[in-house]
Amino acid sequence: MTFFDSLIILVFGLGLVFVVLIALCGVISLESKLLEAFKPKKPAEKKPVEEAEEVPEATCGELKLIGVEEKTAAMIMAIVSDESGIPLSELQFKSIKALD
Amino acid sequence: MTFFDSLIILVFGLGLVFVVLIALCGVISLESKLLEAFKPKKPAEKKPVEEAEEVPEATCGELKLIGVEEKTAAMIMAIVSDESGIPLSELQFKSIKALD
Amino acid sequence: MTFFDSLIILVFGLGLVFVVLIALCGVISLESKLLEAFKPKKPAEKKPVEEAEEVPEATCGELKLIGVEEKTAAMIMAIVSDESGIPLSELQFKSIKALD
Amino acid sequence: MTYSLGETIRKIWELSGFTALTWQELVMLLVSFVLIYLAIVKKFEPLLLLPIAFGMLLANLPMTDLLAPPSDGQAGGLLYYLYQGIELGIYPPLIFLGIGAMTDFGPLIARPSSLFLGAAAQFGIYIAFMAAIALGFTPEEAASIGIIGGADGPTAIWLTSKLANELLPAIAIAAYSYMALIPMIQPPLMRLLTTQKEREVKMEQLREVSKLEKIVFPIIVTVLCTFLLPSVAPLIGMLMLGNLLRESGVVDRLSKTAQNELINIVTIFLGITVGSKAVGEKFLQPKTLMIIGLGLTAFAFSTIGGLLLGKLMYWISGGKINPLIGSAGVSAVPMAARVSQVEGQKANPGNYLLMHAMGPNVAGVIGSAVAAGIFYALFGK
Amino acid sequence: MTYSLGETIRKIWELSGFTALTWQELVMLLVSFVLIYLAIVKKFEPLLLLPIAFGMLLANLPMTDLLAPPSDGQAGGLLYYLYQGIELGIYPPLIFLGIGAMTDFGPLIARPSSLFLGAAAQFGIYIAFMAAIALGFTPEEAASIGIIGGADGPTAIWLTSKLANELLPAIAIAAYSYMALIPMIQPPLMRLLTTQKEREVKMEQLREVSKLEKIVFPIIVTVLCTFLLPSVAPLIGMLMLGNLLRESGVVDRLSKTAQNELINIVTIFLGITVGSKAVGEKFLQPKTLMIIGLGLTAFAFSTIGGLLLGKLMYWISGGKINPLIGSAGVSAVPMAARVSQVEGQKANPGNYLLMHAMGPNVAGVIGSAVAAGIFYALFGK
Amino acid sequence: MTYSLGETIRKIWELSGFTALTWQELVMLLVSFVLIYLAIVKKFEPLLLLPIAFGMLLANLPMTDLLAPPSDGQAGGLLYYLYQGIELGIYPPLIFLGIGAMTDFGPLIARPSSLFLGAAAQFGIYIAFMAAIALGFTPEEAASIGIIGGADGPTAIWLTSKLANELLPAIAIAAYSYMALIPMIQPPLMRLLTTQKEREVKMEQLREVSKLEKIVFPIIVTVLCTFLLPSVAPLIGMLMLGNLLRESGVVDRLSKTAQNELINIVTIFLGITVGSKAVGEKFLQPKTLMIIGLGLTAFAFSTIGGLLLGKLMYWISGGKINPLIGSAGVSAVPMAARVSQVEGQKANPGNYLLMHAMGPNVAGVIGSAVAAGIFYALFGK
Ligand code: NA
Ligand code: NA
Ligand code: NA
Repeated sequence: MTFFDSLIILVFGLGLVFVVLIALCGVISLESKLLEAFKPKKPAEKKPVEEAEEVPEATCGELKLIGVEEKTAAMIMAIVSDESGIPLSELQFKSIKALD
Repeated sequence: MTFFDSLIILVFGLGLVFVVLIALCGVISLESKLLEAFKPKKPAEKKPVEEAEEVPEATCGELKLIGVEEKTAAMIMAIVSDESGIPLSELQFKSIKALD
Repeated sequence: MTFFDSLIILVFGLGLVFVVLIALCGVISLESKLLEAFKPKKPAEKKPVEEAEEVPEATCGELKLIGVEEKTAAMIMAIVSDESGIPLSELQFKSIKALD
Repeated sequence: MTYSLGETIRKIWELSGFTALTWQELVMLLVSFVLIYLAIVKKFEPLLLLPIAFGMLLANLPMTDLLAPPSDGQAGGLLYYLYQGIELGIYPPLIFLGIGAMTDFGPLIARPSSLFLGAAAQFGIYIAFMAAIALGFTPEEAASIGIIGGADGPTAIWLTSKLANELLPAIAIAAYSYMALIPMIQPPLMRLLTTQKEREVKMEQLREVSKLEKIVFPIIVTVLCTFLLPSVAPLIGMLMLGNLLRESGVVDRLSKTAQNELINIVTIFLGITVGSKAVGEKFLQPKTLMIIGLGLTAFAFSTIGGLLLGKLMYWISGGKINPLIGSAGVSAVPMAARVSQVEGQKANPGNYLLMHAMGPNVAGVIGSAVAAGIFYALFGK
Repeated sequence: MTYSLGETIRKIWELSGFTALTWQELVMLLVSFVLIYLAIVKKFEPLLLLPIAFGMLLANLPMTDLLAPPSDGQAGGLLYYLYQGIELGIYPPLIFLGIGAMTDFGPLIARPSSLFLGAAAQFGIYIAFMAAIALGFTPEEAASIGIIGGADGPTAIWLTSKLANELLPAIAIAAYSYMALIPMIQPPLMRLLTTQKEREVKMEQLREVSKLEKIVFPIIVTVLCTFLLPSVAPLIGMLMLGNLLRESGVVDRLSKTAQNELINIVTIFLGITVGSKAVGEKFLQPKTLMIIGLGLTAFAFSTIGGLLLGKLMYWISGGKINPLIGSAGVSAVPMAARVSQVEGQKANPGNYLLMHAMGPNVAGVIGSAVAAGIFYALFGK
Repeated sequence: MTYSLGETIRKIWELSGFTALTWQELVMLLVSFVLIYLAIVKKFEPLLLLPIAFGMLLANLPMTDLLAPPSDGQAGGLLYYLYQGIELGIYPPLIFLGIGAMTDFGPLIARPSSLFLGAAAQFGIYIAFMAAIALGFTPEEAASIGIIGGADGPTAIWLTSKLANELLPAIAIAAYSYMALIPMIQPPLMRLLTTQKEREVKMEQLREVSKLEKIVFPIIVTVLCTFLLPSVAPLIGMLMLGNLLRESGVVDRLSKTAQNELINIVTIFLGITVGSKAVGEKFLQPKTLMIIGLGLTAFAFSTIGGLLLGKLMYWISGGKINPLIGSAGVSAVPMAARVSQVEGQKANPGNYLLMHAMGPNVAGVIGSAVAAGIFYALFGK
């Protein structure tokens, strides 16, 4: 294979990679728009926390504690961290709520 | 294969299914009775909950709580449910007892 | 194969097992010594428990409880035992510390 | 060797799928989308329908050579190799190993008469067989079609791969689809064939089954079934080995692996390769539509068979057996048993038939394996 | 094609097992029940004995074709295919991979002289080999029988499948049974060959082994053993790869899969197919009884070999080595080490030999793999 | 048959490795130690480098017959059989199945223009291809060498096993080593090719992607890519099946097995057998050094390609795109994306590029699979 042949492969091959991925880009964009267009009006999806009014809330940084003491919450987080193998620093808890 | 042939297969095949499963039924019934007959007198297998007398008991529907508050029990149940992937509504806890 | 042949196999075979395993013993001893010789002076590896001074400590047999009540600790141990399938009697906890 | 731009483009173009797509492949792609929809949105037995549908999708994209056998020292396609597990009859018994390790035969041991219902609910197999013969299918094909009425996926795949390989995808898809549709197919028949009074029957609590009985059970079933019908050995043998691993209590790690990782791996391979056999030209034939029709027939008559024997047992037992548990004899564990439970509660809110229906339900698994073994003994090889 | 009722019934009857059962098969079924009993109730190495026993059960139910090789384009039986993993020597090394990932060689590294005990406890292998030769076995058979004395199941299966395939089930069953019987076989010999004073010896605590030593260990063992004896590469290589995966600490997910799902899957397949080779006519021969007898001899003399060298080391070390750890050199991890611990405590309640016995114990695994390699080098091919 | 002591010793000696070790094997053993060191201490993609290095170690210990094909009815070596999964093209697609089940394509769906970067970062593949041609490699070899620049191990192994089998170990080792070296290779190029102002760009938060989009995505990618380029079906098809299992949400157990046990088992087998192909005489050739050099070239130019298109997109978007995410297009998920994040934060501590870089990063996986498919279409068979 000559140098020129290999250059053709470069131009053509890389071109084809672009063609395929640009086609993919186009189809995905289109699909997203279609799905958006046909999507039913979003009902408010987040259900309000039920019967949460009477529950005392404690804040712990960005973590919501509902009916749970900080110490208990810390323990839960430690257990989850230990078992999932995810370091505590990378775990994100949004809220811990006691089940009554 | 004629219709009549296939009818024979029906009668004979379904018959054979019944023969095998009835034989199985017989053998299993027999086995249960044999095992029952030769079984040693059952010693009272259920050990009474040891030293449970002085422990305050709380009832939570059909769930026995021994030395555990309801909130704590709920947390344990939530953790178990989450980790086992079984919805809380399907989990059956018989009792939760604090280990002292 | 004659009896004498099989005796030769015994002497020779068992001898070779010894040769291989003695060689292994020699190499491993040598390696251990080499590694020992080249090892950097050990820095004190155990980090002191950080900020543990102000935390009230409870002792529970050989188990250190730091900022955790006994009942809570027992629950944690029960959960860990249950999930790991290791009977409580064989689990060894060194300390349980609340994360604050 | 020199390459010219034009030649290179032409080569790639010729190697692309556009020039090669047939209308049959196009239709099959649409079918695969529908199946993916059913699996994900309607949750139709997704564990198998989703891999099957994706296999179908892959197999109908043109020119992939995924199914190509090896030739001239050139390796074959990926799906060709994964398919060997079906071709050689390996996957279905391994699935059964896992199912055995997941199944509690306690309710069946506590009331062995459940086995009658598990036998009666194979009725549809033979009705569909007769109908298929009447429609001109060969006996081997008819047997494979009939076994859809066993409502048991691995059994259907096992038998069809041995007797009528080319019908495999249609039969597998029909079997799993109808299994998913059990809650729609059975209730009308259940209400039609039973009276309100029958449906209201509360059944006596099942006795407790000892551990020893549970351990002895898989051994007895293996010995007896294999003696009577040696051809069922791979299915019943593996099902019962799995159950023995479970009930023995001494090899938990094997039991867990059999019912989790091993069955999952095999399920992925089985699903994708079964689907990959649904290549357009072979699949889009009148036969396939007939199979779908006959499969429904088979399911309906199996349900009817179970219910009618249930009624007989109601009558013989003096009203102690609720005939609704008969329809659970079709297998489709545990969906059919749940349908019995739901219908029972509709008739009488205090009625809990689930455990009582589990007996016929697991008996149905044995029943359809036996039926498959009979067909294999008759038409195999 | 027409079917008559009579013909159909005759066909099924002929295909059922009743006409075909031989007395040998009947005996083997009883043997399989006994093994299932021992596995479940007596907990004799159930992870392997239970699948082996079930494989034996399946293989001796007549006419199942489970072991049939493929012929005329017809697929073979399920167990034929699963057996390929033994035939081709794949399963035992994969089991060793998992065992390596489960094993802590720390106690051996801390006291490398344990390796002498691991060598001495292969004594029984050669005694049984000689006895087998004297009884008229071929050298290949005698080597396979001798290796029972290695008290290491996968090694025995690996060597036997290479040298004397037809003895595989007898040897595997003997090996696993005697491994389970270690707590009965060893203690009398231990008490016979040691004095109370020797048994009372408390050993010095083992030094801590660094992570680096643990990582270098499997590499050294692989290189050295394979150099000296290339034929051990599949066994020692995989054992040490598993251990390296474990000790490296950087590929936990591979290590966990090797010691759980992978070994479990292979164990099921290995067990059931080893058992399935125990077909009546071949198994029920005087040879089998001889193998059982020779296996016990092998275990006894391996124990004796370990103990005698233990006594020598006691004497050389000036009483610092407790000779009871010598018997742990037979392998059978960790049971043999536990027996040393129990006997040590009987002599002196404050005696904790477990960790000290683990060194010879894991050395014994290496020792019997080496012995198997020697036999393979001598008699292989 | 009689044995003399002298003859026996001679036989063992001849069968030991000492007489047979070549200098090439010795060098390869040292190389394997270096790779083990890099895998464990430097944590260079240890999941694959460690098994590869150990396979290399085993393969270069003389006379083990681990790689021997079967002959004369004698079984082949262990690694010969495990190697069939590569030979037949089975392992890399199964790895991709697991990767697909682990990958969240959300960031790519949210910003599909990431795909441009995933295309541009295949630049190095073609540069290295040209360079390899210039150095005298055959087109098949040059393509396999070029694909190192895809920074995607399974893709490189898949293509090389099809086109230039004998280069497999060199290419696999180069690919995985450079992937591990991404944090050293990329940053200088990133700083060289971008201005401080460009690197400081904070990008707009990505929109949330609906579950439906995530489910439709793998189906679209499979259909489109396979249509345009049927030869990518095994890679893209399996990658997307894995992703569909994940995103469907209805087959969790299959998804988990695909991304854990299945991929782990295959990784062990793949690694050890790839490494075992690095036999001294074939590996220690000038070609290998050239491959290592060309591989680095490929990585560098792929990085450059991604960065340059990133700069173009920065310019077209009016400064909304941070060109640092371009280098993540090389794949090497998620390491390359992390490098983008780190460099972005160095320029502007409040800059969080990780999620933005994940789009090009996963696009790069698709991009290199496409590039591999093109090479296979051009030079395959
Ligand atoms: Na059924
Ligand atoms: Na041993
Ligand atoms: Na890439």
